[in-house]
Amino acid sequence: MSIVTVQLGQCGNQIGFEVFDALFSDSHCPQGLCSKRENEAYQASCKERFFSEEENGVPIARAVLVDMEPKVINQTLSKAAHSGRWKYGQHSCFCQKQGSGNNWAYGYSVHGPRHKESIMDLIQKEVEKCDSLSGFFIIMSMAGGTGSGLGAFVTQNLEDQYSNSLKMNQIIWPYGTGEVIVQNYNSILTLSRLYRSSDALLVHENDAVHKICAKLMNIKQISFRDINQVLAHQLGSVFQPTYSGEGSWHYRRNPLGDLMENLVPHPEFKMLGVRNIPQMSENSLAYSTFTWAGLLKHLRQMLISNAKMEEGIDWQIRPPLSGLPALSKMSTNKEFHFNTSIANLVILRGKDVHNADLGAFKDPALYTSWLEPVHAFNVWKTQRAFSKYEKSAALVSNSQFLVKPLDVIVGKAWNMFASKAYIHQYTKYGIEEEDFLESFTLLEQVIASYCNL
Amino acid sequence: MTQSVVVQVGQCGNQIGCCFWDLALREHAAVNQKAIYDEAISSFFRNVDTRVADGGSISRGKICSLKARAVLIDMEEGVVNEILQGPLRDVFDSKQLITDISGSGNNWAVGHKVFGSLYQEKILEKLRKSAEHCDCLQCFFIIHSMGGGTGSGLGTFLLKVLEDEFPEVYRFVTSVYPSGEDDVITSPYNSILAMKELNEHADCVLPIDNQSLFDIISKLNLMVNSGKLGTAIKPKSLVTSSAGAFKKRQEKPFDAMNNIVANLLLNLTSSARFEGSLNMDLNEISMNLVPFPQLHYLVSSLTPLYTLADVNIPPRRLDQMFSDAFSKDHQLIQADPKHSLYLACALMVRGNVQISDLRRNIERLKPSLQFVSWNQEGWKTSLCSVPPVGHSHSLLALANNTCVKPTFIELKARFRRLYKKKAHLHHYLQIEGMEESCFTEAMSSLSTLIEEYNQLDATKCMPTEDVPRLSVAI
Amino acid sequence: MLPAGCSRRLVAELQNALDSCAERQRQLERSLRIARRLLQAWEPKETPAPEPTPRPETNEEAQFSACTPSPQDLQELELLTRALEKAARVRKGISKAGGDKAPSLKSASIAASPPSRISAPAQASRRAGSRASQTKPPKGIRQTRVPAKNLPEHRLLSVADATCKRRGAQAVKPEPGLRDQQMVPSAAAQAPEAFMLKDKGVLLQLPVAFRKAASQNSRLWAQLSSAQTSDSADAAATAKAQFLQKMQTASGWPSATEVEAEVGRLQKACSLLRLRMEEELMADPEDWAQEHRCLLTLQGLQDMVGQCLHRLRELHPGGRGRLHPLKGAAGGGAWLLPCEAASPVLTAVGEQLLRPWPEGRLPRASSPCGGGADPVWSPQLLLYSSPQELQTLAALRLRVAMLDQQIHLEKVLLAELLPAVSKPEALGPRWPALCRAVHSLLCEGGKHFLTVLREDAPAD
Amino acid sequence: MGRRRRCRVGPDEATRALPEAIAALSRTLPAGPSPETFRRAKFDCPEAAPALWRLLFRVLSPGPPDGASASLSLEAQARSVKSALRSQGYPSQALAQLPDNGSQGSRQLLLALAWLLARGPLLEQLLAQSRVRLGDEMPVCECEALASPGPPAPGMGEAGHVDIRHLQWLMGKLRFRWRNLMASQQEQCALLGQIHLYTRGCHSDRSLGHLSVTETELLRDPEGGRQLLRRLESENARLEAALEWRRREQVFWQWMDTVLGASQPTFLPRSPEPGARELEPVARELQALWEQLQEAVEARRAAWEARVGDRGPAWSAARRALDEVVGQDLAALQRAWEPGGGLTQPHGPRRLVRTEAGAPGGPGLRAPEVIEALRTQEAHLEVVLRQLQGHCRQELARLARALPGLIWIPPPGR
Repeated sequence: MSIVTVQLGQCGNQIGFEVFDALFSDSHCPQGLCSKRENEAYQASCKERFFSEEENGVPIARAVLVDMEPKVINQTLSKAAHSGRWKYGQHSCFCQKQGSGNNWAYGYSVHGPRHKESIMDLIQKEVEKCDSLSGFFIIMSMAGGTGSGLGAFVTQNLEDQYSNSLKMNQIIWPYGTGEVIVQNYNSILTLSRLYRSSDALLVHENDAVHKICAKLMNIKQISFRDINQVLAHQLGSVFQPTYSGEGSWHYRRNPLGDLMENLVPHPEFKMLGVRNIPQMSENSLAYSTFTWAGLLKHLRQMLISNAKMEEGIDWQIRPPLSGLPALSKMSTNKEFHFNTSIANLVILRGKDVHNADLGAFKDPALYTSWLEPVHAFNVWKTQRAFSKYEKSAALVSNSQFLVKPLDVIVGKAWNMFASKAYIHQYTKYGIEEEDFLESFTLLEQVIASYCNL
Repeated sequence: MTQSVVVQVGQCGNQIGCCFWDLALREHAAVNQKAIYDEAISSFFRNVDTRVADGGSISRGKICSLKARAVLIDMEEGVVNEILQGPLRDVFDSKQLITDISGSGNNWAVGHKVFGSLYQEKILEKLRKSAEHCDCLQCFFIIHSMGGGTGSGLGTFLLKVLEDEFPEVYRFVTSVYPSGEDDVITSPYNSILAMKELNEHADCVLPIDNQSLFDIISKLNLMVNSGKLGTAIKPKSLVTSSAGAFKKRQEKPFDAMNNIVANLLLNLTSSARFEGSLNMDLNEISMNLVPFPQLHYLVSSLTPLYTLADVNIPPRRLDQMFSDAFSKDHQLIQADPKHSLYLACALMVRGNVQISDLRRNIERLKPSLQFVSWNQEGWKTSLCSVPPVGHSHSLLALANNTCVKPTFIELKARFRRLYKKKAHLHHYLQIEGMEESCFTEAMSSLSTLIEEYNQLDATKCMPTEDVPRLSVAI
Repeated sequence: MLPAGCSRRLVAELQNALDSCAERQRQLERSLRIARRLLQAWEPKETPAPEPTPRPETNEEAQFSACTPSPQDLQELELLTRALEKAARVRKGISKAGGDKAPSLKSASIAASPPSRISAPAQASRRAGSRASQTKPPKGIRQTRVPAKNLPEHRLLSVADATCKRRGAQAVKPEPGLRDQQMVPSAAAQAPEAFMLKDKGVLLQLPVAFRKAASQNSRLWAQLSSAQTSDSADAAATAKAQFLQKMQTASGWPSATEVEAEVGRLQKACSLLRLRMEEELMADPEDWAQEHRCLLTLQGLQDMVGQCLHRLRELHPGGRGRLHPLKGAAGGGAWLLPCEAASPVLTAVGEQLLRPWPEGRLPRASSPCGGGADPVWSPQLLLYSSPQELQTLAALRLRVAMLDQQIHLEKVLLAELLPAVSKPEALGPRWPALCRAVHSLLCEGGKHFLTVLREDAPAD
Repeated sequence: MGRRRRCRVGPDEATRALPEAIAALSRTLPAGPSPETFRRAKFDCPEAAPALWRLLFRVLSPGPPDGASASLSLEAQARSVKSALRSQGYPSQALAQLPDNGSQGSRQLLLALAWLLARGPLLEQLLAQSRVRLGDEMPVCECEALASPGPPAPGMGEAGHVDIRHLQWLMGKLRFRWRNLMASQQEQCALLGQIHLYTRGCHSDRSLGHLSVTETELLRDPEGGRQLLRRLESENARLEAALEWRRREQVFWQWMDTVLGASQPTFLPRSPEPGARELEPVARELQALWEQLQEAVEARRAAWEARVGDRGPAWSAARRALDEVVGQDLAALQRAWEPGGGLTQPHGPRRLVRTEAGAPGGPGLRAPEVIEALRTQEAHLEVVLRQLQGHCRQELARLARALPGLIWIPPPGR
């Protein structure tokens, strides 16, 4: 089954490119550490998902590029074309001359309705190229105007038009500071709309990825490209093919559907975070060996201590004693900053994957009281190594990971809202104070619900 | 891509404009080696087919003949004529000019009321024409001075005209404020009257202060001459110098100062024109930096103002660039942002600088800066990969900061002194449509603005207190 | 936390629904795998379609060795080829003589076509020994078939039929030894190279033995279904009815299950009827027609309630008239509806209602056609003209099924959850959360949720 | 053919006919025991019992036999048979009292089998259930669909109390399953369309024209094809046996009368009245409703008659129209609780055949007709669902009003 990606805005387009490039190079990676035949099946599965083939044999990304100003799209198209390995479809992009100016309202209420038809047509053309459509990736930042505003608008239209297809928004969570001043407004407006129209929000925090670049990848002068590559790697580690089940050698047909069914069935809990291990520069990789036990031990601690990477994990944090009544469990959480999960998905790739012991992830103490580990935990596997890692693990988690950042954003936006700063920029394009209030209300509820697991 | 039109009004406006076009040509020539008319150039220049009588625009291909997207207005011919006879004559044509011979006599009312009504139609026609040449006109840059008659009077008249005619198009105003020892006696009147118009009809105002420019130049010269900057500095590589200009022209006393302002405009638009990993369109400036409609005065600073000999600067140099941008000495008006309250701040970086450099410096500088309680993280950033000509990198900082307030208070005080004596008032009141109420209204408009800054400043000493949030019943 | 009984029921219901969905999905996956494999390249050998395997290295080896045809294979191939050639000669003769009665024969093309379709296997067998130097035999087929493109499909059909008839008549009797070959279609197994269904699909042909069995099968089904319908008036039916009656006499009826199901239905009816009544009573008629309509509806509702009562009485062990006395229903007289009150509306509806239990049918045990129960399955056709049409049809079918399921769940949830939240005081601080969840489940289909704020929050 | 050969079974032939009839029955049934077993069962011989328990287990277990259920112990099978019969309303108590070890009760089992046979087309159902599916089938109704969940499985939810969020979780999961199902199904339709197109003209049956997936697959995989053929042949044999049985079954029933006669005394009157307790509240509720309606109707009718009186012929036409509208309306309402109510469309699985868009109609149903019917159905169900949700909304709003100090903010509509 195929996934159609919609890349929106500068951030969405830059990341989209890196994602396709990462997917392509991984699936054509010669050192897949598996047989030729298996590699072919892996490639075919990846291709069906993310690429369609044109006559001359160059794969075409199943993607639609949307931006309201042309610079980034032109750059992205030519980068892909120059790679010579894959490219974007000839008529798969839409751009205008003037961006949304970091104004969510402009993206949502002006650009959106004005270009709805053209954008939806492009998407439909892409959908028609799929024998079987699983759903959509919508890559967007929530800080700016086009990604966030138009992204929310497009997601809503996808929900109307393709209500049976799955929609996963790849949300780029802005740096805590220093990208866009109105990012908190734009973010709450985006998140609250997406909570209505999207099925899952896979959140990528710029701050976290930035730290990974600095600490794990050892990059001195970090560029957006570095950040986007780490992010693409994380996405790839989740959505590259895995076996469809324990003991099966078929590749999973509908990873998006399976993931969502396992992680985001509850309407109030739609925010997902992703963690990877190991992540390191190529130089260090040559000198490292890994065991599944070691990787999984770290990954589990990253989960429960809410660490964004394997370095600097707080090993003091332990799951609360199970069997305690929910109330006291909650209070212990607060005290030790234990990160309670709703549901987790672990993806293992590489050698001897069938020997990996995942018992530690099935501890009921890790999860909210109302879900058993059997409902809350899932694992996907493949022997095929990912990228240059002989063994690697990824964790997609619906947990309290994002409560803190969300709370911060809502808090900052609320402060600004109370002073009525910048509101005039939004009312100019039809987003009124009530819309803000509506967003605040919904997100406060989400925060409360996540806190009260 | 979008286009901008520069409207230069009065002597000062035209002089700065002249520098701007010179530098803009220089910059695009350096970036665009193949002489292909591309989108970046199109934002400020039309490509005109000179073989056609009417001069039809060419949208792509080889550069044929570039025409500035500009309207030149002056009520004295001098400066404009000079430009038309100078090296830049080819980028303008007579259809873009509006001149008179009488001048405004340093009287805002003459510029605004008399010439305003006299030239309204003509101005509109030129503006419409220039707009027609654009396929997506985003912004008008108005360059004028506040002290004189034409620049302040007709310049601000223009704002209202633009607002009515092109409500969707942004109006960015570069206003040169008179310094204390200004030779124009009526400049306080003119400035106050112009301020009201700026308050009401501009989207963003970049106030520039001649005195500050002058101080910067003097300091730089001193440093260079004393060798204090060491061998790291290329000789004759200050941005204030016109060395290596597209076309040679004679250095004028104000050229160095005007060059700084011209550079400001170039850097302001660079991220919209050239590619980079974090773009910043012009509409993002007002979106991010203007929290309340009236508070649209942005204090700017430009660093570095000299070129390093070695392009591969060590990070310390890079960090110095950021530090400088916040120092009192580098502001383009006399203001001290570090000791005032920030409402918002934008850092527009050009050249070989990455997001990690930007973040490191924000983290480093943040503790020394004070931001308003509801905008503690009021940073907007952009990264443009094309550096200015002759530099490896540069930074333009734009601050919405209460530090503009002293300039306004000073202006108000000077106005008061003059107005108390009713000095020269009759020159104004004799103009049709001018009444005393115009002065009082302008005065109260300015007072209101100052009061708004005062209120914000008052929060500075208050402990930051979060507003109670909505409480969910779970 | 919900009460245990309620929890159990709801979890079980939901789990049930989930399981039935999962089962459907598994079935679909299975058939999808087959269909996908068919659309991939058909390997010349009987190897299953490529699948990733844990130890593909060894697998590849095995496959390689399997690719070399054994002498026995070659011999069989040769035999078959000869048979086919013979068939072709005969076939030619017939078509020249115009003996074939196929209605869509279009003379010239027929004559050209058969040899070409035979030639492929022939070539194939000749080359079978030297696999290394093989070129692409199917090319020949393709070239000669070019004119066929714009011909009606019937031509291919008739050709195929004719060839097969010959083969059926001469070369192959359904002997066990030959059956294997017979199963092998000419195009598929003989083509020494992989091919796509897309290119060569129209050359496929079902083996004779299979065709015979299949047609016999459908004939038998048809007979069976006609036998059943004709039986209805037959003696056997009477015998059966009598038998049932005898079995029944000694025991009371209906069974507990049936009573339960019917009570469930009546409960449902009751709540729906009440709902409707309240709607109707609240309506504010604007004109006389609406007023009359309202009256009619109320009358109709009353009649329906009457029918329900009637059915309830049927259910009662004591049977007619002996239902325990109800308040204000002295001697059961109140059970009877005033005849004049019955509106014409109900004549149709009522008949169905008044009928007691559908004879011999169990309330929940069998759905009208589940998996093809009764009426007896027989091959009926459903014609579609484009994949889109088929998709629409399938999507609608599923949508209806989902709605059915959703409505069912809605009712179950409603019955269990509304009482659970009806006492805010008893639940205390947990009530808003519970209520929110109930609202989401019952009013938003589980898709959206509302927020409950405390009043003391700054309301600006 | 079967019809032609049909003849009345004369009494003289009866002796020969009975074993033949039983043999036919036995061949028709899945894993049917020998006629001898039946004969022994009449005399309630214990040695016939295990085979009959097994037979009944096969007959009563839904769906095709899988490994797990087939390998169940005799005891488990016996228990399962008893409960299945009970739930189907089998009247005899004697069977229920048989020991679970499956060692006894062959006569009772024979009676139960006969009861099942007499009740409906059991054989046909069994045959249809296990039939070899050659075509690509699609049921044109939703009867076999996801709904109709059976009674809750007894072993479920031993956890006791459940957090409502768990229910929301399950509900959400279900929603995703629906959507995944939809996606797979769309893909299947696309693939079917392709296979049908690529094999056009390949089928010997002209009304079909193209091959089905099963047929194509048997060409691709000759081994599977051979198995399929064998299954088809055995099904044909069973079908023939079923026809045979049809011709001869009357003898069997006559014989069953004698079996029944032999066992008559074992029938017990039915023990405790089922569901009487449950009847009461419903009866009360209905009665109250009836009275309420009675009151409302009388008041309104009186008012109506007083005001309107007779309005002449035009009025009576309008009145008839109104009658009809209301009638339809109420019939729709009734369908909401009647089992299988309102199904006026064709049922059962059908073989899919791809035709040209404008091709002249052969036999068979056309997709657009079915689509039309389904659309109506869909619209109706949507209304029902909306009504239910509206009702809940009202109820909850009523509850919410009762509690001050809280502000309810509904999910924003667009």
